[in-house]
Amino acid sequence: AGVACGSGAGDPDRVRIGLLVSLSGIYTSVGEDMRRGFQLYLDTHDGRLGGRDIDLVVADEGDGPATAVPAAQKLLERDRVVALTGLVGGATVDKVQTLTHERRIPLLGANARPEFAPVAGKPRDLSYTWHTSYNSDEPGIAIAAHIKTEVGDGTVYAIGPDYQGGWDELRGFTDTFTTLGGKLANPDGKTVFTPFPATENFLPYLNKAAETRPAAVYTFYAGGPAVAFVKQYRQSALKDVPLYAAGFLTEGSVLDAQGTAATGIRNVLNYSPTLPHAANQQFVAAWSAAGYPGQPTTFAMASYDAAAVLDRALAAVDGPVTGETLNTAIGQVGRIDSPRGDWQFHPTEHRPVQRWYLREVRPDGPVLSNVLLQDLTTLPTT
Amino acid sequence: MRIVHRVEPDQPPSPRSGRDPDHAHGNGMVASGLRHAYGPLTVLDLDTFTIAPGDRHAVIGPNGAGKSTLLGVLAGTIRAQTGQLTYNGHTVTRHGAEWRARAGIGRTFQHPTLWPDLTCLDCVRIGGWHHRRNPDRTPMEVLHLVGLADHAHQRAGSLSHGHRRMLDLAVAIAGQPRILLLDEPAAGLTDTETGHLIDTIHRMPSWIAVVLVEHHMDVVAAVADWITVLHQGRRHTDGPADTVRADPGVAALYLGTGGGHAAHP
Amino acid sequence: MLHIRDLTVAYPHGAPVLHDLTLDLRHPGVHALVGPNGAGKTTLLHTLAGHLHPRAGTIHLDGEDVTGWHPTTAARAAVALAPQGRRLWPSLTVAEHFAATQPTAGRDEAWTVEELLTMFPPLAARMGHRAHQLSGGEQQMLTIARALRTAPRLLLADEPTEGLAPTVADQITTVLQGLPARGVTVLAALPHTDVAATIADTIHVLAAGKLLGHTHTSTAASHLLRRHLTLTDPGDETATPHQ
Amino acid sequence: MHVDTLVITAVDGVAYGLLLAIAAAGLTVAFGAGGVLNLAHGVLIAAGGYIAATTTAGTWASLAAATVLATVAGAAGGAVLAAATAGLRGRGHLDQALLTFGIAMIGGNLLTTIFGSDVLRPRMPAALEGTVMVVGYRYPIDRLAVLAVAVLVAAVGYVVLHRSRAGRLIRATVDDRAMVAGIGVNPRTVDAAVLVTSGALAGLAGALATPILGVGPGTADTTLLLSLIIVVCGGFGSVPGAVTAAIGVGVVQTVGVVTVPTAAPYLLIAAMTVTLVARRPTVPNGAAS
Amino acid sequence: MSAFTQAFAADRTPPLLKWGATIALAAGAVTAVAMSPASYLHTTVARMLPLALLAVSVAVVTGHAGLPTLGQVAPYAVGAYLTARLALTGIDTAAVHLLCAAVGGAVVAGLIGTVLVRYRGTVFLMLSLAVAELTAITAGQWRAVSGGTDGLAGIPAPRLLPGLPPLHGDRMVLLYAATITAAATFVAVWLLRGDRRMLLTAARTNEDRARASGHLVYTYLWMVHTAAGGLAGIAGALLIHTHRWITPADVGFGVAALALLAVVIGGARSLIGAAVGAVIVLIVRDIVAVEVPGHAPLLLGTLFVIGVYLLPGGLTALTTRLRRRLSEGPHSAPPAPANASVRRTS
Ligand SMILES: Nc1ncnc2c1ncn2[C@@H]1O[C@H](COP(=O)(O)OP(=O)(O)OP(=O)(O)O)[C@@H](O)[C@H]1O
Ligand SMILES: Nc1ncnc2c1ncn2[C@@H]1O[C@H](COP(=O)(O)OP(=O)(O)OP(=O)(O)O)[C@@H](O)[C@H]1O
Ligand SMILES: [Mg+2]
Ligand SMILES: [Mg+2]
Repeated sequence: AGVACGSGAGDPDRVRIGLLVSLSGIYTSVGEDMRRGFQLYLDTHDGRLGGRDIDLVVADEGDGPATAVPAAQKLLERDRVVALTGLVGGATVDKVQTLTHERRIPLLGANARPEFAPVAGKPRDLSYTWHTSYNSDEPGIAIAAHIKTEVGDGTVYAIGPDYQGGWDELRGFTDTFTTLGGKLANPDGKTVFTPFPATENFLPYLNKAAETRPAAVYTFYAGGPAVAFVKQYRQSALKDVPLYAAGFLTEGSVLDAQGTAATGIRNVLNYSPTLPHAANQQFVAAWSAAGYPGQPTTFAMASYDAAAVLDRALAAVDGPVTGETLNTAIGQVGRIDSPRGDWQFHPTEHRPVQRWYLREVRPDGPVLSNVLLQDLTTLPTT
Repeated sequence: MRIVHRVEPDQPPSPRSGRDPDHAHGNGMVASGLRHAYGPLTVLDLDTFTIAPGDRHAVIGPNGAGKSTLLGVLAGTIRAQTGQLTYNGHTVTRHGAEWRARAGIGRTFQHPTLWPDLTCLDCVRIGGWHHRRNPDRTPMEVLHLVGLADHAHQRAGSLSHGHRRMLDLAVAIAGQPRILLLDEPAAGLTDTETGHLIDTIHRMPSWIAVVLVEHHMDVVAAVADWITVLHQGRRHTDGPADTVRADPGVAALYLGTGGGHAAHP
Repeated sequence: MLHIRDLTVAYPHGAPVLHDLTLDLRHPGVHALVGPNGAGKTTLLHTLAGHLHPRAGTIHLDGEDVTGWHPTTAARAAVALAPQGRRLWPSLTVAEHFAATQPTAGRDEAWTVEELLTMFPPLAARMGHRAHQLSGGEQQMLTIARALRTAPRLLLADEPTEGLAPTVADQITTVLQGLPARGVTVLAALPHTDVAATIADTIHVLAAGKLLGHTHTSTAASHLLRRHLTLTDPGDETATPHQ
Repeated sequence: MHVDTLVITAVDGVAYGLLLAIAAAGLTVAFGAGGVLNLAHGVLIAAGGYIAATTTAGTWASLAAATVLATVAGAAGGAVLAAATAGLRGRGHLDQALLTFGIAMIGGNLLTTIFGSDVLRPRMPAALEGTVMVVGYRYPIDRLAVLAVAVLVAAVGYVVLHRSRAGRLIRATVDDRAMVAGIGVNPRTVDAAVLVTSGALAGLAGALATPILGVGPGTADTTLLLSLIIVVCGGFGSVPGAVTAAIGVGVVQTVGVVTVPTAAPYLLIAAMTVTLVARRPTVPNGAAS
Repeated sequence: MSAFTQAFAADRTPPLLKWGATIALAAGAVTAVAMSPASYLHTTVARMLPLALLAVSVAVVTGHAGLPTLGQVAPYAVGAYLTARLALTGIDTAAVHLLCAAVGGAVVAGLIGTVLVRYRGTVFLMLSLAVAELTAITAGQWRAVSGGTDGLAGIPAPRLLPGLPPLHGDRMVLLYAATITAAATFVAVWLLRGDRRMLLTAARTNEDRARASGHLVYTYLWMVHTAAGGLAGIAGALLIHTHRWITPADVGFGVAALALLAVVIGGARSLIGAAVGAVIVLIVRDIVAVEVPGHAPLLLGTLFVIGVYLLPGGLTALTTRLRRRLSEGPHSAPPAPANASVRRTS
C-alpha cells in the first residue's frame, strides 16, 4: 500500500482534499447539502484554506460501502489527497476508516459517526479519525431530560426505523429517559422499529400507538420516510399528542415537503438556522447569497465546519503538508467559532463537545423553520 | 431392473394370446378404476385396461375422447384422480413419468417438439441415455431405423413436421421400452412414410407391447390385433381388430355415418 | 390469381429449401400440394402468407406484386393460413379466439361463429376452455375455424385433416371442396395423394424443394413421386423432370 | 389490540392496497398481459410523481392539470420504451430486463438531475388534506379519494383486459405473434399500444400516489418492487388477481406489521413466497397431450 | 458405428486449443494488472473478482439449468459470513475458509433448491428475489453474526497456509483472488461440458420429453443449483478475503441483480462470459464512474443499453460471430447439414 506523501505535484502550496459524499442514491439530498457546506466555506475564503490553494476532489459515495470504498480508494491512491472529509453513511465511515488509518490520512467525517466495532478484539485506533458532527445517540440523550420534565408521570411512545442509525438514535433516548425514571408507553417497554426503507405507510403503527395513550411520542426518521411519517402523524389518532424527535425529522428540504403538518414538532439538534451567533448569521447570509435553496442544515453546517477545521489546521502546518503533519495540526485546532456556537474536539474521542438545542417547527416569516427554543445541554460531558 | 434383449428385427408380431389379464399382471401393465376429470368434465373413466407383452393394441375414438389422456395416465405424465396401476406386479400409481420411463414404458407425443437445439443424434442419445453402456442399437442405428440417418446432425428444431414425428419415435425406441405408447404416430406422415412407420412397428421385437392411438384406420388395420374404442372417456367397444372394425356402432360413432361428437355435459 | 415465379426460399443461416419454384393457381379452386415429408410444403405456404421472405423470385396475387410482404398485409389482403402444428394462443379460450378474430374488412363471405361451431360440435362444448386444454384434434379444428373466420379469399391450409377423426376429416374435406363456390381459392398441403385427388382440381407435386409438376389424379402424382425418388436415390439429384 | 383499531387498520390496509394496485396497474398491462418485463416502470411512476409535485399549487385546477400532465408524460415514456424494446422481440425476458433496467438507471439519474434529490410532495386542495371519522377513527380523505380512483381504474382495466378484443389481442400477441399478424393485426402496434398505455397508467399512478407517499430518489425502486410482487402474485395480467394481491400486500403491510411487529421485516416477502409456492408448479413448455 | 457416434458426441473444435487460448488470455490480463505499479488498480481489480465468481455461479443456474436466479446471494452470504466469523475467531487459513464456504454455500443452496427447482420462469425469478431479500434482511437483523446493518469491518487477512504470513500486499491479494476465481471458473466450465451440458439442454428446453425418456429433471436441476451454491460460497469467502469487510447490502438484491445482468451481458450460457461481464460492469461502476461523481447510474445504465443492442446473445455470441466472419473469409461456407435433408428423403 502506497503511503500518500505530499500533495499535488510541484506546487507545495497546493493541497488536495477529498470530499466523499452521496451524489446518487437515496442519500443524495444529504450529500448535496454537505458538498454545498464545504464549498461555501471555500468560496467565502477565496478557495484557500490555511493560506494554501485547495484542490477539492469530489467523489460519489452512492448508497453505501460497495460504491464508497472504491471511490475512497481512488481519492487516497490516485488523487493522493491529504485529508478525506464528508461521508454520509455510518457504514461507509466504518469501512473507509480502516483505509485512511492504514495510510495515515486524517478522516474528517462531517456526518454519521458509527460505533466503531473493535478490530481483531482490539478497540479501533481512532488517532486519525475525527468528526465535526456527533454520535448518533446524542440527540436522544440531549432531549431525554427535557421530555421527562414535560410529560411528568406520562409515558412516551418510542418508534423509529429498523437499521443501525435508528437503533442508535432511539437507544440514546430510551436509555437516558428510563434512567431518569421515565416510562415508555410501548407495551413491552421496547421501541417499535419499522422496516427500513420499506415502510412508508405509518398509519397502522400510529393508530396502534394511540391505543397506549402516550403523553408524547419520540421518533427519528430522515428523508422520504420523515415526510410520510409527519404527514400521516397528523392524519392519525395521535394527531394531538406532542411529537418529539431527533432534529433530522424536520431538517432541510423534508420540512418543505411536510408543510404545515410539521408545525409544532419539537426536536433536538446541535444547530438551528435561527441561532443568534454572529458566525451563524454570517453563515446563513452567505448561504442565501450563494443561491442555495432554503435554509442551511446541520449537514451543511458540519461540512462547513470541517472546512473551518482544515483551514485552521493547514494554517498551523509548517512546511510540506502530509497526512501526519495535518493530523497533528487538527489535534491542536482548539475552539472553533462555528455557526452552531463554539465547540472543540473531545481530546480522546475526536468529536465535538458541543451544545444541543431544543427547536420547534414554526413559521419564520413566510417559511417554516426550526426555531430555537432553548439550550438543552452540552455533550459529551467529560 | 434392466433386461437387455437382443433385437430380432424380422420377427412378425406375435399371434394374439387373447386378452390375458393374468399374463399382464405378471409381466405387463394393469390399470383399474381409472377416472380423471377436469372440473365437471370427465375425460377418462375406465374400469380396467391391460397391456401384456407382445400386445398390438389400438385405441381409437372421436376427437376429445380421452385417448391422449389415457396414454398420459399410463406413462405417468398425468396423474389420474382415482385408479390403480400395476406394472410387472408392482403398484406404480404414484410413480412419476421418469420412473416409469426407466422401467420400460416409452411414449411418443401427439405434438412432437423434442429438443429444438440439439441434433437428431443427440436427441436419440438422450432417449437412450439409460442404456448407453449396453444399447440394443446405437443411436445412429435407431435413426436409420426410422429413416432419419441423413438428418443425424441437423438440429431437431429445423426438421419438418413429419420428420419430427419420426424423431420422436426414434427417441422413444432408443429408450428400449417394453411398452411403447404411440400417440398418432402417422398423423402428418405421407403415404411412403406411413408405410415406413408400419414397417418399423412390425420389425419391433415381439415381446414389446405397442399401444397405438391413431385416426388412420389403414395403420390401425396393419398394426393392431386388438382395438379399444373410447368415447367420452369410456370404453365404447373393444375386441379383436376385425370384429371392431366391422361393428356398425363403431362406424356410426367414428368412421363416418355422422354424429360422433356429442357434447359432454 | 396467384403466380409464383422462380421462388427460392431459405431459413435464416441456411441453404435454400425451395429452389426456383414456379407455380400458377387458377381462381377459384382447390389446389393440393403433395410431396414427401420435408419436401418444403410448409415452407411454401409460410412464404405465401408472409412469414418467410424469399431470397429470390416473385409472387403475384391478382396482378399485384406481393413478394416478401408482411403477414399482417397478407392477412388484410384476405390471405389466411391454417398452419401445421399448434399455432393457437394457449392462454385464450376458444370463445376468445373467435372474439379476437374478425372477418377481413370488405369481405362479406364471412363465416359466422355459429356456422363454424355447427361444423365443429366439439368446439361448441369447449368454448370456455383455453387452447392448451384442448385435445389435439380439437386444436386442429380451432386452427381451421380461426382461418375461416377471417373470411379469406386465399386459404392456405397446411395438412388440415391431421389428427382429426375420420368423420371430422371428411367434413373438412367437404368444406374445402365447397369453398371455391364461395369465391375462395384453396391451397392445401395434403400428405395423402388419394385424398388430394378426391378434393383437388390440381395436384402440385413437390419434392426436395422443387416442383415436379402438376396433375389431377392420384396415380399420376404417385408416379411422379416414385420417379423422383428413384432418380434421386443417393447421390443423384439433378434430374427433376418438369411436366 | 382492540378490535376497532384492527378494523380501521384493515380498512387502511385495503385503501393502501388499492393505492398499490394503481401503482401496479401499468405493470399489470406491460408485464402481466403484454409480456414485457419493464423494470423502468418505477421510474415512470417517479416521473409522474415529480411532475405532479412541481405543478400542483393547492387548487383543484392545478391538480387536474398535474394529473393530465403526468399521464401524458408517462405515455411518452412508454412510447420511448416501446421504441427501445421493439428490436428485442424474441430475445427473452432477460434481455428486456437488461435494457429496461439500464433505461431505468438513466431515467432515475436524469430525474434527480432535473428535480433534485429532495423528497417532494404535491400541494393538494385543502379539502383533500383533512380527515373524516370512520367508525370512530380519523381517516385521511386523500386516501379515500385514491380508493375511489383505484376502483375506477380497476373496473376499466378489467373491462379492457378481460372483456374487450384489445385485451385478447394483447394476450394473443404474447402467445404467438405470427398468428396475430395472421389475422390482420400488426403485433408491433399491439406492443406499442401496450407500453404506451402502461406508461400512461404509471404516470397517473405517480400523480395519485405522491400526495400520500411523497416522491424522491427511492420511489422508483420501492414502487417497482411492490408492483412486481403484485403482478406476479396476482397471476400475470389478471386484473382481479392483481387487485386481490395488492389488497393482500396492503393488509400484510398494515395489519400484519402491527400484529406481529417482530416479524415485520419478513412479512411481505414471506407472504409472497407462500403465495407463489402454494401455486401449483407449472411447467411452461407443455409438450404433453 | 459406435466410434463414429462418439466422435460426433464430442465438441468439434479442438478443445485443447480453445482452453489454452482462454487460459492464456485470462492469465495475461491478470499479469498485466499485477505488473502495473498502481496498487490502486490491484485492490480495485481484486475486489471485482468475488462478484465475477458469483456471476459465474449465477450463469450456471441461469444459463444451464434455465432458471434465472437472484437467489445465489444466499449461499454467497453464507460463504462470506462463515469466512468472516472464522477469521474473527482466529481461524485464518484460506483453504479452511474456502472449504467451509463451499460446503456451507452448497448446503444452503441445496436446501433452498428443494423448493425452488420445482418452479420455472418468472415465478422462479420472483422466488429467488424473495431469497435475496430474505438474505439481506436476515443479515441485517442477526446482529450477533453480522454486526447489524452497518456490517463487519476489520476482518483479519487470511493466511494461505498455517505458518505463512497473512496475505497482505495488494498485488498478492490480486494474484490469490485471480487464481481462485480462474480455478473455480474452469472447474465449473469443465464440469458443464459434453454430455452434462447436453442433458441440461434437454431438461431445460423440453422437460416433458426428457421425463418421458426417464431423465430425473428435478434431480438434475437440484444438483446444478447445489453445485452452483458451492461456487457462490467460494465467491463469498473471496469477498471477505479481498474486502475484509461486509455489509448486508453486499449480499442483497442489488448485488444479485448486478450479477444477473452481468450474466446477460456475458451471454447466458457462457461462464467465462459471465465473469468478464461482471468485471466490465464493475470497471464502469468503480473505475470509470468515479471520474464523474453522481453519474454512476447514468454510465451503468448506458452500458446496459449499449450491451443489449451491440451484443445480442452476449459477449460469447460476439466472439462466435467474429470467428465465423474470419473463417468465412478465404474459404467457402461449410456445407450446411440442412443441404442433405433437403435433397434426400427416404
Ligand atoms: N426452422 C427451420 N430452420 C431450418 N430449416 C428448416 C426449418 N424448418 C424446416 N426446415 C427445413 O426445410 C425443409 C422443408 O421443410 P417443410 O417443413 O417445409 O417440409 P414439409 O414439406 O412441410 O414437410 P412435412 O410434411 O414433414 O411437414 C426441411 O428439410 C427442413 O429440414
Ligand atoms: N388440462 C385440461 N383441462 C381441461 N380439459 C382438458 C385438459 N386436457 C384435456 N382436456 C379435455 O379432455 C378431453 C380429452 O382430451 P384428450 O387429449 O385425451 O383427447 P384425445 O382423445 O386425445 O383427442 P384427439 O384425438 O383430438 O387428440 C378433451 O375434450 C379436452 O378438451
Ligand atoms: Mg390426442
Ligand atoms: Mg409441413
